[in-house]
Amino acid sequence: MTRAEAFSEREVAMCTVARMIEDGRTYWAAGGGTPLYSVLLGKKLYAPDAQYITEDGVIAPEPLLPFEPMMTMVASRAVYRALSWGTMNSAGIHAQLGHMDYGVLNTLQVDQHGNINSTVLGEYGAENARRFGGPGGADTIAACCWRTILITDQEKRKFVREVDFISSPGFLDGSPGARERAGLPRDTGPWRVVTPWAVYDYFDRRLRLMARVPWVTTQEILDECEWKPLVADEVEVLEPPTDEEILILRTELDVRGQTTDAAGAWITWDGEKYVRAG
Amino acid sequence: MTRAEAFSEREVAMCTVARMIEDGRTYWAAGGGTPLYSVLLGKKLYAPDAQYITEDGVIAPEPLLPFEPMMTMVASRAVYRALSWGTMNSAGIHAQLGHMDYGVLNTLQVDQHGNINSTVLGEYGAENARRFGGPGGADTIAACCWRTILITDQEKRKFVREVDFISSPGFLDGSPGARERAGLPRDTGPWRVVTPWAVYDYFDRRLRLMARVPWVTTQEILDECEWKPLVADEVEVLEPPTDEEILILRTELDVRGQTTDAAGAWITWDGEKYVRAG
Amino acid sequence: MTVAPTPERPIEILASGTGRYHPVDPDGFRAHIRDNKDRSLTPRLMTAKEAVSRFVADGDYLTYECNYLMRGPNAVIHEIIRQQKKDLWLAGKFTYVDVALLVGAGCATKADCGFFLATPVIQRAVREGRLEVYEYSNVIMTLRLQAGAMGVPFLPVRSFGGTNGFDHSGAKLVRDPYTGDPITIVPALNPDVAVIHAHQADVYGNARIFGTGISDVESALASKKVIISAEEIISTDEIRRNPGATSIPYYAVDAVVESAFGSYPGTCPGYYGSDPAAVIEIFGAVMTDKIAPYVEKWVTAYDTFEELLEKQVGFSKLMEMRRRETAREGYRA
Amino acid sequence: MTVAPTPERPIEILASGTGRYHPVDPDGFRAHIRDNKDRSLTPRLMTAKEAVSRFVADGDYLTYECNYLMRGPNAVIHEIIRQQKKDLWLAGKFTYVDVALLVGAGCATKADCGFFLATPVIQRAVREGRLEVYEYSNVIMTLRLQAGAMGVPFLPVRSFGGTNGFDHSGAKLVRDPYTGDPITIVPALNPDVAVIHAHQADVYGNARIFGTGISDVESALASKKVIISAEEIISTDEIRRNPGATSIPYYAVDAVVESAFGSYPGTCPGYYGSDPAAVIEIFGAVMTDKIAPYVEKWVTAYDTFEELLEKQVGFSKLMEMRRRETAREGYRA
Repeated sequence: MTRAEAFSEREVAMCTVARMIEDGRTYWAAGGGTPLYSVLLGKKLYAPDAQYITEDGVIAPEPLLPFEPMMTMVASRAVYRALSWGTMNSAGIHAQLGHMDYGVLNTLQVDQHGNINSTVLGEYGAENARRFGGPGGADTIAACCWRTILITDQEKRKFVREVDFISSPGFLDGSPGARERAGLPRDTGPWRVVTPWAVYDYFDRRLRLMARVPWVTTQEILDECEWKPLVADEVEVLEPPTDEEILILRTELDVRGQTTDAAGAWITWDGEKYVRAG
Repeated sequence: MTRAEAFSEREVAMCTVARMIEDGRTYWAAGGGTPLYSVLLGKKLYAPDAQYITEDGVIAPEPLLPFEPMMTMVASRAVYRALSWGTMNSAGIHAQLGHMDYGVLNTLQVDQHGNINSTVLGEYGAENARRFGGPGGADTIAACCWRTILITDQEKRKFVREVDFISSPGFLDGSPGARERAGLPRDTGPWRVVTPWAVYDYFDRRLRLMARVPWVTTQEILDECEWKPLVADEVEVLEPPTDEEILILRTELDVRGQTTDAAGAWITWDGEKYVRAG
Repeated sequence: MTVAPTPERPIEILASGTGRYHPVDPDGFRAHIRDNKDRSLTPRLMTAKEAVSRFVADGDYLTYECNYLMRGPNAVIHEIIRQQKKDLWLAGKFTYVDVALLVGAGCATKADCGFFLATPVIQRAVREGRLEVYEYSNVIMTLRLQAGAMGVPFLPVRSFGGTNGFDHSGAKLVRDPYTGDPITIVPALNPDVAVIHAHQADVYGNARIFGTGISDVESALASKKVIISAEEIISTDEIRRNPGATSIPYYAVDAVVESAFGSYPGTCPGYYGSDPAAVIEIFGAVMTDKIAPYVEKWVTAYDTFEELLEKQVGFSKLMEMRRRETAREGYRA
Repeated sequence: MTVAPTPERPIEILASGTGRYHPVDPDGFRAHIRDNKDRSLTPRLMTAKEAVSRFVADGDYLTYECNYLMRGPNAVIHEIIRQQKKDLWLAGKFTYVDVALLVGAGCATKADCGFFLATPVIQRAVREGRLEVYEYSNVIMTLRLQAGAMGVPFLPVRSFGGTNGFDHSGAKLVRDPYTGDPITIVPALNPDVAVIHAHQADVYGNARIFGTGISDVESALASKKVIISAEEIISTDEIRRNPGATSIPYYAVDAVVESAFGSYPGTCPGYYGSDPAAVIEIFGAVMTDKIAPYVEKWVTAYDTFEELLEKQVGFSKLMEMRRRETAREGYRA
């Protein structure tokens, strides 16, 4: 597989997540954007026997792509040839039972313990607070899947010490057993955070930088974290996207570039190295 | 409608219940015996817009009669042309929500407060105790329907002061609010008890004889009650079964006489009066 | 009942949310069902105008399925706006533009939040205290409806604990008497009125919904008043032909509204696709704070939803939407 | 989480049943699912012999749907008797002869009672302490399964309170923190193994059940090990053709057993009627205490259920049962 020579930052993040997808695992994907496309890309290229469940409970569809604008759930193309249709409660209940290996979701803000904020920036209820859409399905995904993969952009304001509002649970205050004390299922929690620049895991329930793309340095990444995460002794360097990955993303999945062009810089190969044009 | 001149005691009880069936009400019938046939008879003759739900949640079927032996639920003839199929939980939940006007059931033993025993005769757990099948659906029918109609035989041992075991709730200890204190839905409870000889209602949550068939006296009825019920000032005299009722019972409903011949004496018209041959 | 032989420790309440929630009253709900639902097979077919004037009251708690873009009961939602219903409390789960639309149209002053677009009109209404928002999640909202649909006061759940949403909700963290572990319980939700768009219904309200959904059955069973709009009115004989296809039984339903293309501009899976241009128009309208002109152009300019379809959308556009929806398997009984 | 501002009164426990119940452990159940259920699309088609030897262990809590006479998983039940499984704990709900049969065959020593025929063998076993019975009702049993199928430790219910069954059960009467009224809660039931007969299934366990049922879906989701026997094995393409017809998803299923006429002598609605003579024979056998000869004649005399159908029932009787079942509408996808 040859390395791609021009791609967007969002495309990088989706390719990174796609490579984490494993055969024989279930993936509960929030909404219909980057989480869904990442899982589909991984399924097409690396893990044909990975199975995904839509936020609203559709089990293992073979969607008719592309979708009409916004029609990423409920619509017949999105639920096509599923093994079973469902409801919000069937999805939530199967997750409560432990059938969901991985949750894949994105967010506005994440903190050192993997707590997720999609409700408000600023102090809840304050004059100047800015309200957002709310957790949607993410709260149950983050609570009940065995492991969660969080996708976000690498921006200072997104990586904070403590989120302004815990919409969906990470390791809460980070103490051992905090999730269990809050009534959440045992042995669950955050697993990875993926940005266009980096991959994070958790050490002692605290966010840790574990890998970076070749075209940014560890320092550049840390500069884009308001609260500094732990840093692994060896920060692995990620392989750039391949032509094959990018081709599938653009021609089969996100053909309108709704998620890929939506934001972020462009990365190109100048003959010697990858260059990021912000 | 001409009075029938020969019929069994069980047939009398079913005709009596059939005449209580009202249009526009829902009837949750326990099992497939006398409760079901009584409701069907009432629907055919007196209340075409009465609707019934089978114990296992089938809504308003138009059953293909007669049934194969024992095949009174689940089987396709029993659930034929329903408005909706269901499950045990859908039935129980609709009842919890208050959609069931009347419950119709039969029992082994009933007490002065309408409590129902279908579990054990004798002291629970004792050497000489005799075990029976258990409440089945009757507990939820007696708990959650707005009113319950109980069908049983007129035998001393069936009418007791206190049942040996409360399998399904009546007015419990008979005190005001006893059902509510036990977590049961407000304003529900026993409404009628029907035997081949008599109809009982409740006064201050205590069983009261309100009507009798012409061929037995109030005293004979009381003689067949181990614990004496209250007696209404006016004990109404019931109309005997009609030819039409008996014909439908025998030719359309219980064609094998499974419920009608099962037990009880035979009543015949001797030209002047009805005579009971025990 | 025998009290437990060894006196038992009571169930500790470890934490409680302090958010306001729609009152929990299972017995009161039962009494409403007994006194107001029609268990007879009497036709309840009526216009959206009649259904909304009879069954949607100012101040009602309103839930709708699924949303404006996906099998939404849009004909009825338009009528609610047209009749200028006031002070509604919305179940804002799995929804995008609807909450902004109803707040912008002056119909809603409260919303439980699972997910809805926090558009400028929402931001402003919250800031100015014209909209109160209580915090849940999509699944917690549908589980609250499930509790309401079971006639019980609460349900235990495995998510929501530990969040700040919990703090601003009606949830409680208690010690489970069976395991001794902490478990979250959430209050049942019994909306005053549910509005649901089905593929088919008979005149009594026996309704068939094909494909996926969010909480159609839960909302229908949990709500005091239920309005079903349907693409097609079918015979009760057809309902009886396949009782397994009935999603909602007649006795839970108060009104049936015939509403072909009732989910326009959204899709009704198996029947028609969306109108992408009109979908983007409503999105743009709510995101750019142009709700008033949208309502004027699409809602109040017409007496009925059908008139909107007739005069503004037109037959060939509707047929094109139907043509674009080629999926049929699984969308019929 | 903020603790409630005004310190709250704990939830009073007003009464507790003292009956033994299958342990409640939602997190342990989740761990079992994670470690033992196969989320990959790997065929799990096997014989009843293999399914029972792999997935039914002595001492297991066993639930089956519906019962021996009505779409019962009789091929698997026969195999359980043939393999002389011991000390089973049965979910005795909505069932007639099955409990007596399994007790009489020496396989079961405990039963939760919703309803089952209390035959002479049951009377004797209870008297002699070889069978323990715990008291519930049909709906309370299926609601316990519903709790188990939701992954929660208990459910509130509106029946069962005030009965003596309550006293001999795992139920509790508590004060609802939302209404202040007493409410009964019942412990979740997560059986070790569920045995369910479906009309159709693919090799992965995606199963279709047509018509009515008791608690097929609840039992499948609530149980640690799930054996589906099916009248027909169909392709996964056929499953995908109509996803709305899938009753049970593959990832809940451990074994799929092809079993045409697997409910004999009972009916499989839409496929075949019952064998009235054989139905009356099993009834007679359990009521007149002739279980041993019945088991010998109908079960242990054969290596497989198919052999029983071949040698004792025969093709023309089976075809006659199929002919007698004329209902088809609603019994196909």
